[in-house]
Amino acid sequence: MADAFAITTEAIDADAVRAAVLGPESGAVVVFHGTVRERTLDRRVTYLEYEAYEPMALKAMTAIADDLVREHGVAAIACTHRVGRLDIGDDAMVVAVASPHRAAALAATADFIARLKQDVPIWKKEHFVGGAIWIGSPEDPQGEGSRPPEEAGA
Amino acid sequence: MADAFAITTEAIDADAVRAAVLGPESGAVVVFHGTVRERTLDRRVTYLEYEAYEPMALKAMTAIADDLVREHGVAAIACTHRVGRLDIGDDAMVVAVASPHRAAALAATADFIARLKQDVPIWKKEHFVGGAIWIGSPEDPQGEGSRPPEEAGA
Amino acid sequence: MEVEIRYFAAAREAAGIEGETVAVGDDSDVAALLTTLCRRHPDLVGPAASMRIAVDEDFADTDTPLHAGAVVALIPPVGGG
Amino acid sequence: MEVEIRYFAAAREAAGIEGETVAVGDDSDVAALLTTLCRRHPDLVGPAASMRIAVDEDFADTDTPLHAGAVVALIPPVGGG
Repeated sequence: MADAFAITTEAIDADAVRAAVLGPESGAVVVFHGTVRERTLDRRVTYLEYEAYEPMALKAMTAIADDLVREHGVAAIACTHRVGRLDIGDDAMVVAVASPHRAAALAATADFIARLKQDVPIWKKEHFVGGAIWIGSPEDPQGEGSRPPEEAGA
Repeated sequence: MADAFAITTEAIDADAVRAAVLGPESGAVVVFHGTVRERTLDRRVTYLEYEAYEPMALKAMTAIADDLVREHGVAAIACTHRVGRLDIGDDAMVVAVASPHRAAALAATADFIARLKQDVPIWKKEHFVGGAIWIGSPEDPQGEGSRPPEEAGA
Repeated sequence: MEVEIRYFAAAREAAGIEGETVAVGDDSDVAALLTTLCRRHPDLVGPAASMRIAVDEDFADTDTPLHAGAVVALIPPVGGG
Repeated sequence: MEVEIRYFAAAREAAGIEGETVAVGDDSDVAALLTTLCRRHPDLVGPAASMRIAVDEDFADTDTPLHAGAVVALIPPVGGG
């Protein structure tokens, strides 16, 4: 079985992320793909660069997942995040959550992503026509509270 | 591209369901797998039989998805449901939702499944040690309001 | 006039068949048809209480009128997913 | 004593390096280290205001004490997913 949490420079194998959470009691499995999209706000994205503080990112993802397994009663959570240069349509992140019941699986998925975006040391530099910006930085018009985190794209 | 909605007697190809919703504006894609689990309540499941009123089921899934695309502003919804005999670990249903933003994708996934379980003519007969029962029928101890629908397993 | 009946799941098991063609009066509605079907298949009487009816692939009410060639399905409580 | 510094994202670009070893006083805390780092890399002064600091892979406060060999990372606002 694959590791539950991983950082990779290769294309993410979503089936492997899902396989890491499967078990006989899990009737509901959510697989979330965060994919590079062509446009954010009014900017036309050309490509993204992701960077991670790998050991701390893996430690933080594990801690968040442990919390959420307790909080939501889900069976297992796994996540692989890609780093390096990503093009439109590439998956930046795949999260899988397995649970006996679907409501808990969906809630844990939402919470995992929200907490990852808050506290896991992974950075995204968006390259667009006319410039580049670190997402979430003070210079980023979509970051720093300019819209609520739960509305942010993946 | 695969049809957005399908009923099949074969193992579900989740990648094909996901492929049916992908688009350049969709940064968030949720793939939900409803999988046959070994145990429901205190019953040890041996296998399941699913049956569908296929043309009406496809029509109902399409209508629900159209509603939810409008309601949640998601980009696309697809679903394949399997019928016939299913064993533990088989996927009974795969739903995919693509959206610019993850909150809408997760909410539309939850709503699609809830409405499918309410209004799409697909039936599940659970065979367990000592008997068999149509899920949701008056004889089913987990159906008919004995627990809230949002807590039901997939 | 004649209408086409489709039985599913518990309704199929109670009727013992997957479907049939049934003759009904020209002004029949869904309620009248159900009475006819329960007379033909007495085992349907119990399950019928929890069933919904679809006419031509849409859910119908008991007072929905029928037409010649209508496809009427007996829909026990559903349980997909 | 010496501590290991790791710069990421906007911090890496401002410092112009990925990491370095820095000598600090034995009683130094995170705040004292940051003052030293901003003196070495003036371009860090602006971005530093929005950064968090991790010591040995856990988020730390400005008054967290350092130890010899501590790995201190400058964490600009994150944006994974």
